[in-house]
Amino acid sequence: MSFWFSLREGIKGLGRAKLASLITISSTSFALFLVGLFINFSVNVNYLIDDFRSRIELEIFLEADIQNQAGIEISKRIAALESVGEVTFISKEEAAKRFEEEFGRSVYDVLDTNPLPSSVIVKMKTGFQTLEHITGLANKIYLIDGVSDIVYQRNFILLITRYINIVYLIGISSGVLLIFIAVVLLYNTIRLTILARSDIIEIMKLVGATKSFVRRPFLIEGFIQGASGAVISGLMLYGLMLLIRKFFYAGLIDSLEIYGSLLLLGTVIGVISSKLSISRYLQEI
Amino acid sequence: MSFWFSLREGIKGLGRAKLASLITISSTSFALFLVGLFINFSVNVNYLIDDFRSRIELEIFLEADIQNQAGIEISKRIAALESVGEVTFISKEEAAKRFEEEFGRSVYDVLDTNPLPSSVIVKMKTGFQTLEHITGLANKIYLIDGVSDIVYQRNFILLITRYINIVYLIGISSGVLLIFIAVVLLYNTIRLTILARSDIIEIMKLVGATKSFVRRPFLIEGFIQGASGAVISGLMLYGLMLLIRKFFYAGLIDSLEIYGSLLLLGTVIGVISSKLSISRYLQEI
Amino acid sequence: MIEFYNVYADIDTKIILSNISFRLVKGEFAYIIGPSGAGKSTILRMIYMDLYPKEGMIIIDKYSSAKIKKSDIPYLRRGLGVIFQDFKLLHDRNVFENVAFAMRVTGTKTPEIKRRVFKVLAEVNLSNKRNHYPDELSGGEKQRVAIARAIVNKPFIILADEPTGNLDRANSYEIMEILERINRQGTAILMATHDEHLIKKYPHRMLYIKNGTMVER
Amino acid sequence: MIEFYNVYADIDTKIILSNISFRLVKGEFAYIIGPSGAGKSTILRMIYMDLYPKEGMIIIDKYSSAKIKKSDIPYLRRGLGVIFQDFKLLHDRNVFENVAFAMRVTGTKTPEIKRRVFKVLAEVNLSNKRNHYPDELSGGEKQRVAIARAIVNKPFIILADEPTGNLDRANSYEIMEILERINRQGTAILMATHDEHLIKKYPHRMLYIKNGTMVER
Ligand SMILES: Nc1ncnc2c1ncn2[C@@H]1O[C@H](COP(=O)(O)OP(=O)(O)OP(=O)(O)O)[C@@H](O)[C@H]1O
Ligand SMILES: Nc1ncnc2c1ncn2[C@@H]1O[C@H](COP(=O)(O)OP(=O)(O)OP(=O)(O)O)[C@@H](O)[C@H]1O
Ligand SMILES: [Mg+2]
Ligand SMILES: [Mg+2]
Repeated sequence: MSFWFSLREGIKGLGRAKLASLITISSTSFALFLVGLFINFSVNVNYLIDDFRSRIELEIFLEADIQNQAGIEISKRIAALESVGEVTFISKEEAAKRFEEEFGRSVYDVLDTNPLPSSVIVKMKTGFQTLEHITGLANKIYLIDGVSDIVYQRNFILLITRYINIVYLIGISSGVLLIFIAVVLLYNTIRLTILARSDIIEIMKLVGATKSFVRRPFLIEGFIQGASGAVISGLMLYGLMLLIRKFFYAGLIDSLEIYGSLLLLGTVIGVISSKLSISRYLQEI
Repeated sequence: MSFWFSLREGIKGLGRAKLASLITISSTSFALFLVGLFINFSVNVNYLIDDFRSRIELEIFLEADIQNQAGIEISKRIAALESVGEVTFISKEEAAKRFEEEFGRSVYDVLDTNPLPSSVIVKMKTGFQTLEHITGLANKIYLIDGVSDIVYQRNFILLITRYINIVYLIGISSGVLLIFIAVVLLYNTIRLTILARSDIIEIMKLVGATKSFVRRPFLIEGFIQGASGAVISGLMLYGLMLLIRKFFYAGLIDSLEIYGSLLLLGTVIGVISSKLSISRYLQEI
Repeated sequence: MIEFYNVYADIDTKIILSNISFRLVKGEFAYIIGPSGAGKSTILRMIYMDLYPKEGMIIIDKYSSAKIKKSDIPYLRRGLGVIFQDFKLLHDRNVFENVAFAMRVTGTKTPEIKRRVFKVLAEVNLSNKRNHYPDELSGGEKQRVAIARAIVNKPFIILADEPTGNLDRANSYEIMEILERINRQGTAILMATHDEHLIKKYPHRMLYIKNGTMVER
Repeated sequence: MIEFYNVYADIDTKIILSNISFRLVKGEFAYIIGPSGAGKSTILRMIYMDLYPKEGMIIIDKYSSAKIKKSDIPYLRRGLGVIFQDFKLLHDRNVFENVAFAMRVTGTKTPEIKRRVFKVLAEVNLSNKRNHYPDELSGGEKQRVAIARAIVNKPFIILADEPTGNLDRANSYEIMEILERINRQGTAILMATHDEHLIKKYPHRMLYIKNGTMVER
């Protein structure tokens, strides 16, 4: 009962139940394609969210009498604090420019001197973009001499933090659900193909085949079906990615890991489903 | 060859191929559950996007010497324009308040009079929240006496318009793809169950059964399998919606239409798949 | 009623029967005999038009192999009672339903079906097995179900392929008596068999097939 | 070598065989006869342990029905050559592979398998059908494949359930000659049959089953 015999039998088995094998492979490809698409989508959304998050910032207004030199000193002290990422100093002159952009008039239209304070814009370090860290940091910055006020989009941050969690929750649970459903559908499919061959299994046993002798070619068949389904799904996914990148969104990312997971998932489902399905017919006397 | 006989046969057929029927029904429920979940998700995202869109607004700054009374007049003229929704007048006093909120200092700290202009905030009517309509409206408003400047978040609107299109595109194509894949998987499943019974079909023909006599019970079986799968998927979906509404997001919407579509989809797939699958065995002599 | 005119049959390019001609008239009883693999079942298959002749023509009742439409084949078959060599029972239905099925296809009403099915099951000694499934029957019992199904519709001809192959002497005689009785009532019978003993005990016309051709004996 | 001690058999609570006792010694040839549905196949099923006795004990070779482990059953079966009444051919493999399968399970090397399979196919007159699938065979040809598979492994006993039911006289004699020859070489044979003619021509011990019990004749 060599491995090579089982392998040959497994491959031949695909030919013997040609239609059923093709059906199984096509179901596997489509189901895994869906899973792959989802994983890919999640990876990209994740990437976008990270991008979004990196835009979270604090605006620290300095006392009106702080001159640029002192302001830069302060911004250096801020930069030295834990959890602080990029720090930008906005001088009084830059503040004036921003005013004009925002309100459509120059401050110098009404005044001779610039009443706007200078400020420091702080981005959080990656991984510290939560409301907690931001509040903590703000409290520390308040203690610095020369800081008059700290403004950050509390609501925006709250919103993003909450939405990120929802998005993650939705993503992970849909992912788990989708994979679960794909597994159930493929298991069902393979079970049906083996159910249709239960008479053959019965005869094999009557002729003196041991359980493992009967089982092994089916496992190999399941393996091949799962793997070919996965490869086809991978090709479909890759093709779709190319198209999307070309025509819609060049920034789309995908990775070898996604294709690897599909292959792993496909073969595992194929083998396990075959094993479980065939065991039902090997149990009896 | 009465309808009732076929109906009885169809129902009995489920019992005769019990395991296969259960497998088919379970596959149908899971596949349709996925589809239902997706539809539901889309409906909710759609709802959120509409909410987002309704926040698009133009800020119209008036000449600095326009007093509140004249400003209100102008805002009334604006309100009369086509494609304009809600209109809010911001007096000079309110503008001062906003300045303080935004810059952390009062305008009265440095000046005795308020240099900020009054303004009018305009929301677009539903259905007119596109960049085109907004630009068109802005051009008309510019012609009104007393208007000095119009500010709107051109980039934000561009972004939202483009993203909405992408979200719609992703949504619709994933939906079509998902439904297509569900259909393929269920068709495959039903084909396998009928493939396993091709010998029975062959014998029926040899005993003098006409094609339609053979076919009809299978169609009814397909109908029942599809419908029961759909009902189960509907129950699962409804249960999940209840849970989500209770624990995560009370604003979740769902509608009878979603459940109706699932039922329709399930029965159509069941019947059509059975019909197509069985036809293969009815073709030969 | 059954007429073969210079019929040739092949399967996958292999010629199985050459130049077969014979007639079977209404109410006749004939045996087809010949060695294993000679083509006896093939002749029967052509009669129920599961296989078309490669050349020549076959006329069954009012249908001709040259002109019959596929949609007419079920109606042709309803006039025949076929006992298949491998029984061809519906393995997902019990004995009663297997026999009844041949009547259901003709749209017979249920009470009439019940009456007839019970009657023929009694004739083949299977009344007590009517709720069994084919898997739960012995070889001979399956064969008797196949016989019951073939005769239940009172066909104008019975095609019996080795109908006693799995039956003991006593059962074989009973089946032959049933066939003889049906035959006396006007039903034609064409029976493929190896059982020379039966042929001797119930002598009828014999069509002998060997090397792809047919001779009368 | 085969010993039945007060064996009772039932299927689904229905008693089929009561208090059966008999021995078959090495190299013996015996017929099991009895009417259709008597339980002949059931006895054979108990020998290849597809069915356990409800009461009593069966000893086959070195295995006892009371103590055998499920995992030993394949090894028991490899010592038996079973000709099933319904052939039980693997419909997705051709004739060669069907016969070879019985040798593959024992791990025989391919050249040896080829040699043996060609030899037994020649013995049953099927050399020219070795690439056919079971669907492409006549009833008698299927039966001969089943016979070939049963004898290919040179089992210590052959269980033959109606091995000539689908065969014409000439083929039946050939099969009987094969079985006789194998038997003379020391293989025991237990054969269920209805063919009284064969029994007369090849007389051996007879085990007669009726109404669930067995008598020697
Ligand atoms: N599908 C097929 N493909 C190839 N050859 C076939 C096919 N079907 C039948 N044959 C061959 O045709 C020949 C005639 O078969 P048929 O079943 O008519 O024989 P038969 O006279 O009924 O034999 P038996 O008494 O053994 O039943 C056989 O040799 C068989 O191998
Ligand atoms: N799974 C089952 N369920 C119920 N009854 C069964 C089952 N299997 C067999 N039987 C019954 O057991 C009895 C003996 O069957 P068996 O196959 O041993 O008969 P046999 O002597 O081989 O008959 P034959 O000569 O017709 O082949 C039959 O009456 C049959 O109906
Ligand atoms: Mg035949
Ligand atoms: Mg038997």
